[in-house]
Amino acid sequence: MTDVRGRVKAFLAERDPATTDRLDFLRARFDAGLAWVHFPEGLGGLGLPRAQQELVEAELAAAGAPDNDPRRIGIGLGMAAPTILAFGSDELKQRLLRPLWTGEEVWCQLFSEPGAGSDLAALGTRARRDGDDWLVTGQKVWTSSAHTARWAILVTRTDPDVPKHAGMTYFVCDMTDPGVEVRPLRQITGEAEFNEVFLTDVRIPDAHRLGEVGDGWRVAQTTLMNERVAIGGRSIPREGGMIGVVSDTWRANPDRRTPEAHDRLLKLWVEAEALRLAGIRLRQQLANGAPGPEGSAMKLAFARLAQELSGLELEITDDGLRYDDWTLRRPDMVDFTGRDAGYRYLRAKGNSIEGGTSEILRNIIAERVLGLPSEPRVDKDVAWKDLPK
Amino acid sequence: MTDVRGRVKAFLAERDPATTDRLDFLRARFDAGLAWVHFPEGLGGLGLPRAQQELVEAELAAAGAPDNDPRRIGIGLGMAAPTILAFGSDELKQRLLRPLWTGEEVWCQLFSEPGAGSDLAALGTRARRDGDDWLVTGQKVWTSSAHTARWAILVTRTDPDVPKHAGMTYFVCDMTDPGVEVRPLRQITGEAEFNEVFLTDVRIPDAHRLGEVGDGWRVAQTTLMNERVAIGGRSIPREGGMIGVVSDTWRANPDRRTPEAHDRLLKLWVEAEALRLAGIRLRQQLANGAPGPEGSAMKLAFARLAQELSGLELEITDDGLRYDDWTLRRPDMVDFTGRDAGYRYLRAKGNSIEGGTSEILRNIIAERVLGLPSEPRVDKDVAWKDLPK
Amino acid sequence: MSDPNLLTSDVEEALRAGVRELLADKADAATVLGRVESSTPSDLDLWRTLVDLGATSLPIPESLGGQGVSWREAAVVAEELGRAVAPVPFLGTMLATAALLTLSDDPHAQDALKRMASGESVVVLAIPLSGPVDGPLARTVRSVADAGVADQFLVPADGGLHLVEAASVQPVVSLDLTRPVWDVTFDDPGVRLTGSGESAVDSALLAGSALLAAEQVGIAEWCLTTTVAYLKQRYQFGRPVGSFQALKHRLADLWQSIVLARAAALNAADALATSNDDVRVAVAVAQSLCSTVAVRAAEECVQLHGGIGMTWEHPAHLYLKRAKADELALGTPGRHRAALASLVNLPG
Amino acid sequence: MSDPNLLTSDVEEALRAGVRELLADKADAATVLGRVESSTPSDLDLWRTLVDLGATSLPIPESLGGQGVSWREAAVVAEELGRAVAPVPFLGTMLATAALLTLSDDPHAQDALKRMASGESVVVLAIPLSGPVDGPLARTVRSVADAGVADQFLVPADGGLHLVEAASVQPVVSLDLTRPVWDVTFDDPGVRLTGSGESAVDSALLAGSALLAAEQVGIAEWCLTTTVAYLKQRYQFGRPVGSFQALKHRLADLWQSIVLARAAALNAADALATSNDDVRVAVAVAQSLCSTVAVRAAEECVQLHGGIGMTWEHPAHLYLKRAKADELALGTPGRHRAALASLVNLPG
Repeated sequence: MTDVRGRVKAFLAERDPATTDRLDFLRARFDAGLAWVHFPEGLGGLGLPRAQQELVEAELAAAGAPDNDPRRIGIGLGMAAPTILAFGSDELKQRLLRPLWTGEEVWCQLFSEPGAGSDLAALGTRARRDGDDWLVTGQKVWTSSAHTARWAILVTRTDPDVPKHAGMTYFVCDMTDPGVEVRPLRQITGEAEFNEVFLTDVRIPDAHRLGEVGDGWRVAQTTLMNERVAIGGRSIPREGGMIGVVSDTWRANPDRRTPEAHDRLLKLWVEAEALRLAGIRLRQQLANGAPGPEGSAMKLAFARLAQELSGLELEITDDGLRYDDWTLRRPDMVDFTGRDAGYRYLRAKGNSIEGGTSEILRNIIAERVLGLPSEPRVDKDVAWKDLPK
Repeated sequence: MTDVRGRVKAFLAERDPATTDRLDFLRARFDAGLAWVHFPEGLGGLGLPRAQQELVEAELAAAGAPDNDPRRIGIGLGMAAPTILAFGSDELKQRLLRPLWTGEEVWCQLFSEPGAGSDLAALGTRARRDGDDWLVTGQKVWTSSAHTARWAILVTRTDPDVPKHAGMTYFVCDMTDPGVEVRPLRQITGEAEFNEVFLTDVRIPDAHRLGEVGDGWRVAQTTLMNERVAIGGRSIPREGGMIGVVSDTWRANPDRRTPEAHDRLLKLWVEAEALRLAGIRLRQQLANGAPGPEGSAMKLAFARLAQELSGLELEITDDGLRYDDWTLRRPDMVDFTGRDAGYRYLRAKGNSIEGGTSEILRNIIAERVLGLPSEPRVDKDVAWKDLPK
Repeated sequence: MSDPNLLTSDVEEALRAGVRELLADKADAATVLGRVESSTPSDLDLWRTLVDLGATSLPIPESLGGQGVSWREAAVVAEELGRAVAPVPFLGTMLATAALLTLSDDPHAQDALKRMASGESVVVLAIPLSGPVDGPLARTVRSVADAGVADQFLVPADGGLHLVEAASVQPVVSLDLTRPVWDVTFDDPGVRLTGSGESAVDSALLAGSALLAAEQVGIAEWCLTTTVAYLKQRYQFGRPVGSFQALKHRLADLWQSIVLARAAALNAADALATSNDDVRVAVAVAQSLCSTVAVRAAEECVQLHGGIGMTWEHPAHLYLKRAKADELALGTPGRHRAALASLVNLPG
Repeated sequence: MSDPNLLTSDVEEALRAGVRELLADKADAATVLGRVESSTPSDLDLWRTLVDLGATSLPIPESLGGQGVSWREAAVVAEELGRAVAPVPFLGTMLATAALLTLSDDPHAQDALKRMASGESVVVLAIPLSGPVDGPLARTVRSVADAGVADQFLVPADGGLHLVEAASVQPVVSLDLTRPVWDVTFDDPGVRLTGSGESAVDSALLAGSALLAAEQVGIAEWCLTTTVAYLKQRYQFGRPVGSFQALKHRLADLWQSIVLARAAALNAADALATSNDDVRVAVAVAQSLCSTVAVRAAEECVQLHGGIGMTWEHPAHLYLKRAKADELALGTPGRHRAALASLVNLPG
């Protein structure tokens, strides 16, 4: 077995993180196969088990090495990269993975459409063959990072005459194409984390297709299976996250306390603690190699808790009628603790919608975890173009 | 217009309630058309608007007249009588309605089956033609009063080869037939309000059929439309019903109080009061001739409140671990205030099941009140015998 | 105790129809959203039309230029304004109206009511919309509803009510875009009105809470109706989303809650109109229930609209913000229940 | 503070499998229903088998004849007994065990533990299962769990714990058929054990609450599993009832609650086993959550079984009664949350 720790030490011996340029360091790390060790050699990895990555991260962090700011490039790392690895040509992998991992090229995801939210397979963005290229026209929505992205993963409809799951095709899309227009999508918080993306005869070379023509649904499943609640390596401390903020608000505002709010806070405190413990348990299962399906319970509970806690916070804060700022901001990511109670209340409403609504999640739990039968389906055998929309 | 009040006065002038035998009085009242004035003359009525009945009741009550104990014979009055009136032959009406109304003959309802609860139209009790009679075999369940009933209204399956709604036929069944066996059905409270009824080659003359052969579903709808939450003539006082019992328990047990239980009680008090007000409003709408669909909201809310209140009561009562009596009793009706907290807790569980589950009620509200579309149906065009069971 | 009248009369329904028609014309969602993003969030043109319709002076006696009807009618208007989240100073002026009506022996109070009825003045009660009002009031009163368009304020101080012009009215970045609040500073004691300030404020809070309950019913109904309409026309998985049973059941439950909330709100308005002994109980019941139902309706509206409900361009957020702010306004549900506890002998 | 161990070990799973197999054999639903209707509601044959398996003496040191493992293992047994609502005196004896372990310098306490481990005696802590235990105890202790099969009682009195035989043990008509309670009267002071009775009872309540949480997880899981199985095979409207989305969503939510409850219960048992400082918080969290989840699971089980769930012959009611009684036992969820408030500095 490759001695990963030894490799890291050797790598560090040649490059002092304190004196090496950040980007040079990251590129060299990729080239040394220490980006994601479970990727193949030559593509940032060493073909090792995924679990070994933790050792690499720990060693590098201990040495004060820069990281690639993984939260900022989460879509590239978590969704695009595994899909490119699984379905891309060698040329695409060589071209795309390195700048993806170093963060030099940001990625976004062109999946959701105004008419295809929970039902992704209903999407209608058309791709038509044009010689060696495809011409793509349609509208995508809820695209984070579209305004900073160099590339997108894109699912399109190539055959409207077959049932919806069968007529989709998956591409890598160049966001600098002149047919791509990105508009900020303002949310109820006042800010615009997301975008609408309008595609008008965007030209995509066939070489940028991932998977076969008509096989886009299956390729998209690979992407989505990698979009799950990230389970970090470390435990959250007690009162970590929103429960801590709200508990502190409670402690700071004795005038706003009522017995009713008190018990509500305690109930939520109990649930937040239990959710934290469930997270610890899930991580211990993962470490043990036997992860359970509890991650979906955690997403469901997290959304509900965030909503109830922030709703309560407005009642117990000094003046819940105020808001901090309605300016149209364009944040890189959600800031649940840096802003005020009103922001948390409004933003938390999205927790049960984004990344799969709580309703879809309940369907999935009922069918996949509990084994309950599915509902009668009316859309399985109908050509996409004949579906009611 | 007939002067109803005058008729009642004339009737009372001839029969002093204080000195007349109760049954004689009731029979005479029926014969005088003062039983249900909206029924035809000769069948206990005068062919008058239904609203006039209230005048009759008020006059008779003021005179101290005996009533026919309407709660005890509710199934006969509320369900059997309107169906017999709408679908029975003249002979049947003449034979059945008078003793039904006076209470001399008790009625029960043979609808639900172990395999057909919410889905009444799935029922499988078979009726086969045998000359001028029918022979009926099957099992019914949740039959109140079956052990005291002289007659039953009965829905059967006469044609298993057509879709379920089309192959049903409705009868009046003589409960003294030797093929009828009644067994008490013990509930979680320990008592047996209801029965299972086993029918084995029960012989029913074709003359006891209500409606056409195969038209039983439509006839049953007439019955069920009359089975609605009874809206009494008088308002409930504040803290009437279970909320009063639980509030008194609270007042009596200061040691058991917690801030959490306090707010829960207050929430339920508020809802009980609002439910009472909604009842007043519904009665005022009825009196105004413009009833709304709020009755179904009230049944839903009543069930939930009864369950939550009784659940709370066990926590605040002196010793919620005790029960009053597990003896197999056979009560005539539910006694929500005469027994203890544990009984209320257990019995209230039935409130969201009996007379239409809360789940079915929500379907009905969503579709009929809110106009939301129905779910895809898989059982509409399939012969009953081919349905999965 | 005889039963309250929980039906709306033909006259009340005619009033409702008039206000609703006006709002459909002048305060549709796009107009309201445009308005609240402007520098003048309150719509004084719309207000003037409501004044002319008589909708703003219903409880003021005819002798003072008002309509001389009752709080029942005012509640009808509140409900319709809630249904449209119309940005007009109704709540603030009704609070002032209720306070002034208890002091109407005072000629300054009479004069103020006259000016309010005619639309000449907008007078607002200077209390914080949320939070305790029983403490001593500072020179600056924080978070006063409708203050931005007021000419005069009724200021509780030293046990009395003072009719005052403000030294400054500072806009506050408010959670509720359609009823923003302002911080108001006073440096002139103004005119002290004859009579008890405490009982005037008490009356104002009772009337305001009853109107708020009606408003909340309007909000909840808009949210339910809009959600139902959306789910009927939105298709996913080849079916209208409104045919999915889990959503149908949630909406049925919501409708059920609104049935109860409506009865409670009507009862509070009726109790106020008939000045019956039960008004405190009626108001506490209505406020605690309707607050909760309106928030739930607005939250379900956002959730069941999916992504579109999270956007700024869809009006759902205006209702969510109003519903949540209303829940905090004039006492949270928990505080109303705590008040109820002593009224109905359910000690903690 | 390092993370608790929230996984069950292979040894613990082997213990679970052994107990579960035994209960499947000796305590299926029909057997339990028959048993609780008899004059001897506790199943002493089953108890004896559990004793022989070592499942009743897990936290007792090997030197006293016990298994010398920890409360984690006892919690596994509690969960399985809950899953079967097995009518055995586990809770009462575990309360006594926990109390005696704090007094184990006393030779009488050691002797009692030995007799309990061997199965020679059933010793039960004489406290009311529900209601305050901090008041002065009368000569008669009401509603004592498992008292009907006890040979001896541990009675808190005068600041100490006394090992006593009862003068009379009166059956009580109990809500919970599978864990009925008795009223117990004492006239003999018995043997006073050396050490603090208060801290012994305190330890007993902590251990008992943690075991109750595990039991509640077992109850909740049985209710969920049984309901899911029923709804898969029950057809209405030509479809399995379990395919109706509204029910699926409710069951998904219930499963989610059980995931959280299980983590909390495991944490309480682990905290107890490792005697860590956090045990009071862990127990309060687990008890308040698991109580509520078990009741909800049992209530949903009855409701979603429709009529059949309301019958005496279906076992659902045994679980409903146990879940509700467990909610009252050793402190309601509200009382546990009130205790938590001071532990985590969230004053009311």
